[in-house]
Amino acid sequence: MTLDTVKRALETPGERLPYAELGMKDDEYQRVREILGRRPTGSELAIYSVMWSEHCSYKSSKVHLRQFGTKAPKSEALLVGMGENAGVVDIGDGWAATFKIESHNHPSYVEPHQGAATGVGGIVRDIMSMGARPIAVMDSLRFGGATQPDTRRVLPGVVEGIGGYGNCLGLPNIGGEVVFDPCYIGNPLVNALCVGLLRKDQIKLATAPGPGNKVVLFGARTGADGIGGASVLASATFEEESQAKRPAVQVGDPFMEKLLIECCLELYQADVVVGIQDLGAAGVSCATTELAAKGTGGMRVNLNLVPLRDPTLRPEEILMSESQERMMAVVAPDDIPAFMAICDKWDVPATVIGEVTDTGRLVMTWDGDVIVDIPPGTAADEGPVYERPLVEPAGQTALNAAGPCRLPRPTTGAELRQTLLALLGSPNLASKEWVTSQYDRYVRGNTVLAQPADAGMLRISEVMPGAQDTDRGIALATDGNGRYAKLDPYTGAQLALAEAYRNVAVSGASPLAVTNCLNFGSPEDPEVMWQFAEAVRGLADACRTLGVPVTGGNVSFYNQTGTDAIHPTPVVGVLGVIDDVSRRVRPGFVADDLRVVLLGE
Amino acid sequence: MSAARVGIVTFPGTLDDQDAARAVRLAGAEAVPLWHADRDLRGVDAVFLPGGFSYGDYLRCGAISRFAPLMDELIPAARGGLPVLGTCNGFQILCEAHLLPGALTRNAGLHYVCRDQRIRVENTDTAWTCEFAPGQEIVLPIKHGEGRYVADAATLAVLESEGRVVFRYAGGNPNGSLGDIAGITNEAGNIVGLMPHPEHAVEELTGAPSVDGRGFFTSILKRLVNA
Amino acid sequence: MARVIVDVMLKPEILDPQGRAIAGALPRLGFSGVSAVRQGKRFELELDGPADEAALSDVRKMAETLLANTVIEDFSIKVEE
Amino acid sequence: MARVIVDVMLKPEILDPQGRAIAGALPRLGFSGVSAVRQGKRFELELDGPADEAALSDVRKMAETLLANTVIEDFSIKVEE
Ligand SMILES: Nc1ncnc2c1ncn2[C@@H]1O[C@H](COP(=O)(O)OP(=O)(O)O)[C@@H](O)[C@H]1O
Repeated sequence: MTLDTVKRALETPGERLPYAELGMKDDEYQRVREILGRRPTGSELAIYSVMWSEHCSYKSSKVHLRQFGTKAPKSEALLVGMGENAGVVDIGDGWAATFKIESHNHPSYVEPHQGAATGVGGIVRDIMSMGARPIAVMDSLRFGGATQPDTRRVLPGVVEGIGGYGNCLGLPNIGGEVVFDPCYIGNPLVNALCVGLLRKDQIKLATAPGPGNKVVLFGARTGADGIGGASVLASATFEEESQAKRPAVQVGDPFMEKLLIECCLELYQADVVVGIQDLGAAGVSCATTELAAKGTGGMRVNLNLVPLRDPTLRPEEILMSESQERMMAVVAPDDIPAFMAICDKWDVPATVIGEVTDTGRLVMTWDGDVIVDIPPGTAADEGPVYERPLVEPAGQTALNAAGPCRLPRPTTGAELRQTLLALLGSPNLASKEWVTSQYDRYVRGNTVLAQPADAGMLRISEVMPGAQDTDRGIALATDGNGRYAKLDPYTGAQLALAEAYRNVAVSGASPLAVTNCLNFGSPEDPEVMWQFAEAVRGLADACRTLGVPVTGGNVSFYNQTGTDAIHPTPVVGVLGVIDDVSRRVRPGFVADDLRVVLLGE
Repeated sequence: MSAARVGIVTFPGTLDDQDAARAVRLAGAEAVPLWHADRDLRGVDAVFLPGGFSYGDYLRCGAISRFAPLMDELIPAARGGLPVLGTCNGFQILCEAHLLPGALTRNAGLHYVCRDQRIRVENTDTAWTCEFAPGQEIVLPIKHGEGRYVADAATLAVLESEGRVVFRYAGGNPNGSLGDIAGITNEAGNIVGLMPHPEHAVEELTGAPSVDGRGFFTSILKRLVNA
Repeated sequence: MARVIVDVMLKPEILDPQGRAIAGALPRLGFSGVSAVRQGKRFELELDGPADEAALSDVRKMAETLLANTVIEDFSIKVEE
Repeated sequence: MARVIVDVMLKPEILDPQGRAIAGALPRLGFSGVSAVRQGKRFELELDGPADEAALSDVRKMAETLLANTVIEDFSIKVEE
């Protein structure tokens, strides 16, 4: 196979590249050609195709998500808002919390255990990359009907994957949801949330400033995991092709991730990190372009130096590999020995693969030849933006007209009994202990509330050295209801927020900030796009009313099989703070002779 | 008199070391961190091998940790009478290191299980249980996927006849352990291993809905002071 | 009454964290000379009848649907003499 | 460069819940004719050199001390041709 170098691209301008197979549209490919003033090399195409995929570029959702910023209420607590790996909020006494929820829906359908496990792994690395110690996880799950055969395949694997990965990292699972509905049968939803703690003055950002600084790749070696997955697996329907793509699933190594966590915390402690980025779906492509774009603007990378698990990988594949448990840091040359010593202590492989420059170009070489030479911002920030058409779904009015008043009502005692039994026996109301008992809620001893409480709560005084003097705690809840959102996505999104907000409030904490995971069908379907636009508008309006900013989140499109989309399912996570964690409110009646008061209508 | 010093071992992948240290401190002893790669017990009076997923629980739980440099020091010291407590992964490591007989295998239900579990204290002569009453029932969290205690019939008979079954599950066996065994001791009674987590049951605010775990730490303190 | 063995291994391109951890531990135990370790599963199936073609075709189906996760694993079948 | 296989199985007297669960699931999936299943582990070791006597004696030590827990497991070693 000939190496497609920049030199070769200039010499063979007419060569056709498989951009369509990589999920790139004609006009998008044309734009790449305009940006570069020539055809891209295969490696450059790999970078643009993953960075401009729906998954990484938010090209269909961007115009709507802006409302989270424009309508955001004034909040003194917000330290880092949307656009970074995760939002950071001030929780008082010099401490900050960072949290985010993210989907791993499609991979969890293809391989439930590994898909869900790597979903947890990914969100945990996002939290680590902000400079925080990850301290807890939550999971919001949607499956097909409880009696549908595929649910039997998907659910146990997903729960095992989330438990196996989170338990091994020592992150208590402090809450979540399990919902069954036939609309999710071919498209289960696996949304994982992670929260971390850090000193307010020690926030880390994904940036590569300072020419001469070194670029270090550390963590697992790069293998053929999920090659092509970022653009193909994560953001396109997979129905027919799924068989062929299956070998491309990523496998998680939670032990490596645990070592990475402890290693990163020690690196932060030693103050030897200038900028840091986790390697998510778009791997080395994403980390290099984003770090470079947010720093001095240039970077030089020798791809031959990337440590490989599979020595036959080509540069294009290295750029697209989704191998898990990897991070990229920017380190001052003088700090390299200290950096390497800490990685060595934790048995974490680390390799200098390049350095920061002031050329404004991201340049990569392979066997001495230049194979990538691009302005990094064009891949990281200047992806396509679509104003997709919106149409209210044809049956929307009829759907709303068919209200519950049309259903037969129980009239006799026996019928009431039947109804009650049916409700109690329904999987959505039944105990979720089969799931929650597979999750460690106690590990590290800071869990104040977990199941069956409405919100999870953690004390922070013993999370990290130096926090002993604070009495504060944080509370978190996630909620969502696809049936409400289907009836009225605007109000449905608001109800999801209101529920999570209330769940945090009843624990005794004050809600502070919001994260969200927006699970929808195909954005190319105007009716789905309408649902999406309405849900975002509703959530942004409700956040303004309640005075809590959205600090980050994730959009998952293409949750559909053929033309059947899932119910629009915005899942909302709310983070709150309690001044004195010993004053938390427990669920249930905690003593005799207490009065019961009903608040609200 | 200086406080008793209890070493807390951290392997790569250990999770409950922080909880273990907290429990030791709450009891009034000094928690001394011990690092797996150091051949140094730092002169501690007792050692706590906490739970977690050392080396990811890969191969078999505890199988790789057993070979840590620190274990080269700990194994002879334990044989010589140093009090050692292993909980969960720590228990697995003690079995893999042959400091305790038998082995811990996959839960009979084939799932990881986290729950508050009733446990009966069967032996109050060990270094770690002398503050409990014989037959006392306590509640401690369990959280493991491989906690099913097995041993051959002869070993089980010896354990039973010598009263070396220290803890038994009560109110339901969560993992299929033979004889409902939750924890055992060596002949001398200085080494105790159990699957449940006393270090997660020492505070009102966090952990299990009990503070029954405190008894382990008051026991060892009493033993060390009287020694 | 025959015994059939089904060996299930992760596909070569799939990460094997367990194998890697074992390979990493060997030098610390004083063993050199092993360059890679992969860990898989071995199933021993006792058949009621002989391991004839029909039985083996059944075993193949069991391996595909239950014993191996063919998304990430390969399997091989052999009859034990 | 040789490949050596170490098979590790639970001793016959030790209950194997995984094998039992599989044996129990087979009839539900429509498979009859399997009377028992046992699940064990298979390790593939790539040696730097040939699988000569010295190397195999090393592998035997690895199996005894690390790959198998001889309290509950038996192992067998074979060289792959
Ligand atoms: N997937 C999950 N992961 C973690 N905790 C969960 C999950 N599903 C439910 N829980 C927890 O179990 C408890 C009961 O959940 P649920 O039955 O949904 O109650 P509710 O209807 O009050 O939210 C809650 O504390 C919830 O956080």
